[in-house]
Amino acid sequence: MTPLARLIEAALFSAARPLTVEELGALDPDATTADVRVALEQVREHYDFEQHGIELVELAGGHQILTRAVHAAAIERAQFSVRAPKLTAAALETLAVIAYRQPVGRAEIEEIRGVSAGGVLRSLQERGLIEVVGRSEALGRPLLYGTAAAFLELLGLRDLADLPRADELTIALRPHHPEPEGADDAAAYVEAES
Amino acid sequence: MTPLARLIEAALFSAARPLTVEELGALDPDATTADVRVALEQVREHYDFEQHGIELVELAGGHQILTRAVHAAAIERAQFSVRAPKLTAAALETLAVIAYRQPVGRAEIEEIRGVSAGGVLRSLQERGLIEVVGRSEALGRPLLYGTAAAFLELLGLRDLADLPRADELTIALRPHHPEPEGADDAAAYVEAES
Amino acid sequence: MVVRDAPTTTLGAGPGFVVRLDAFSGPLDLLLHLLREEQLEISDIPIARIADQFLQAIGELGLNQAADYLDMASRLVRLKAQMLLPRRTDDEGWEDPRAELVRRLLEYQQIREIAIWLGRASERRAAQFARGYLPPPPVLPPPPLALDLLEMLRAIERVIAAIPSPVLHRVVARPLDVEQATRRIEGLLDERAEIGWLEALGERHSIVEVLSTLLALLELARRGVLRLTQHDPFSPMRILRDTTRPAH
Repeated sequence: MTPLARLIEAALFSAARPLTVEELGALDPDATTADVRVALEQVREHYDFEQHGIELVELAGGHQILTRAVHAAAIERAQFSVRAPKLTAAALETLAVIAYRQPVGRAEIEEIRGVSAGGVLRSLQERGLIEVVGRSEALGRPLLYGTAAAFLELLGLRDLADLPRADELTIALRPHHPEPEGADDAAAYVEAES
Repeated sequence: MTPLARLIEAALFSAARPLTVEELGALDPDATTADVRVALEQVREHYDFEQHGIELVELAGGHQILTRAVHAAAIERAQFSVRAPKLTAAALETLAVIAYRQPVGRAEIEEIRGVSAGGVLRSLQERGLIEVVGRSEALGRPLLYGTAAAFLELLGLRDLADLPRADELTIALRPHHPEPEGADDAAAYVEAES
Repeated sequence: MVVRDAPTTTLGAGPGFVVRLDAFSGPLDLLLHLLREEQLEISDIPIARIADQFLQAIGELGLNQAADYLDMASRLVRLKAQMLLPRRTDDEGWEDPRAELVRRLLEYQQIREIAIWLGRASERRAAQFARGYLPPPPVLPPPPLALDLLEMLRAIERVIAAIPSPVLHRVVARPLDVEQATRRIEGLLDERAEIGWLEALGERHSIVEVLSTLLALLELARRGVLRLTQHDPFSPMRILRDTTRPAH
């Protein structure tokens, strides 16, 4: 490994969170952004080529060293580490609405999910998965929510663009304020309910 | 690396403390103590031979992967582990009063916030967010505070006019009505001026 | 959990019918489940049948305490009535009363699909561990302060709200604002399980405010969102979050 790659490896180890290329650049005043990228690539390739038990992953806008998924079961069995608890359906659905509709207010989330959202919004906020990103101009100036940094970290995504695109979903994403759907189809089913 | 060495590397990486040879044996029921020792040696030699930024050290009766000491200074300088501190709610509210009412005295700040403001004012002053801008003409001639340059810098505002006007906030700001300033402090300063 | 054991039992199967109460994440989820069980198209819901099954299901699932489910139940019953209204077969201006429900179901189904995707992504990520050992942070001079404009603005609003404003007294007779009082009470109950009458009343105690709050409390109590209690006769009223509501 080159000296810069060694330094970057050490820094990624000691931070234990994703570090951006800019942050890593602060390690060496002489290193350009391009130098940092080359060094990161060297570390990544080394881990892969030499078949390390760890790998360099790109997530949440930065780079982080993580253990390979294949070792998770053995590590958990030996009780050295435990997996993060799964998110509840309510939390996942709320995150889904916020991720695709942000900035979005509580009323819209509740309208889409059909249930009140106060508790789940609070706990997502406490876990740093969502944050208040502004206020709506609507009456009462309700708070608007968006996803926060920990959201990408928890899901292992590089950025929001990693989320499935609308056309990749089996049910196509619909416009933000959809027209009442199915009005045209209705005539075909006039007899359905009698 | 051998499969056992990979697994041991992942386990050592994910554990929060040094792991003993016996503990590491729990990772693979088929591995003997001797196998674990051989794998540990392989990991150690690999880190040394390939000039990694990390090393496998033996301490507290166990084994742990640590960053090499030579990188410590650069990593400390980059301050990855420290997040920027945030102001408390009390400090933010005091700052808010000063931003909108400046120049303003301690008594008025305390009247609005309903709590004593001495400590908060001192720490805001130490951080360079507020400064003494004069003295009131009121009895006791109390100090008047205003925001300092660092306040605008931190908020990314060009000047105070960039702060939202009162009527843009949810509740209209009361028109400034100069009350006898420092009435509470008065007793202490009876002799001060005449 | 999104990936969960789908309740496969047929509703109305009689005694011995057991379903986890948390099996459904809301009334739309339950509705989708019923449609799937009956292999029905979302775009053509036989409202009368589904409304009956929904009512039966929330009874059997013990969900009839939950306001969200009752709200949906009343919508379905209303839809059922609308569908029964006579109309001419050549009526071109006729709008299907089910359109809004269909739209919401499709939208919710899509959110469910995304939620499942997110759940899988988080499980993949959870199988990879970050470094467990965190070296003690170095002792260094504190880094520059982080000051956030939004935080600052919220502090400003808190301060302004605390200032007794004479401007408010000039406001001419306002109609009762039960909606705002409802939102305020619900917001308070989201944070704490129990609040006092004075807290529910908010900052300003005008006649209008008192009446609005009182009406909001009675309405919320009727809907089962909260319970009103007094420890002793004439003692201050306590407002309790109805704990029989399901957690979300």
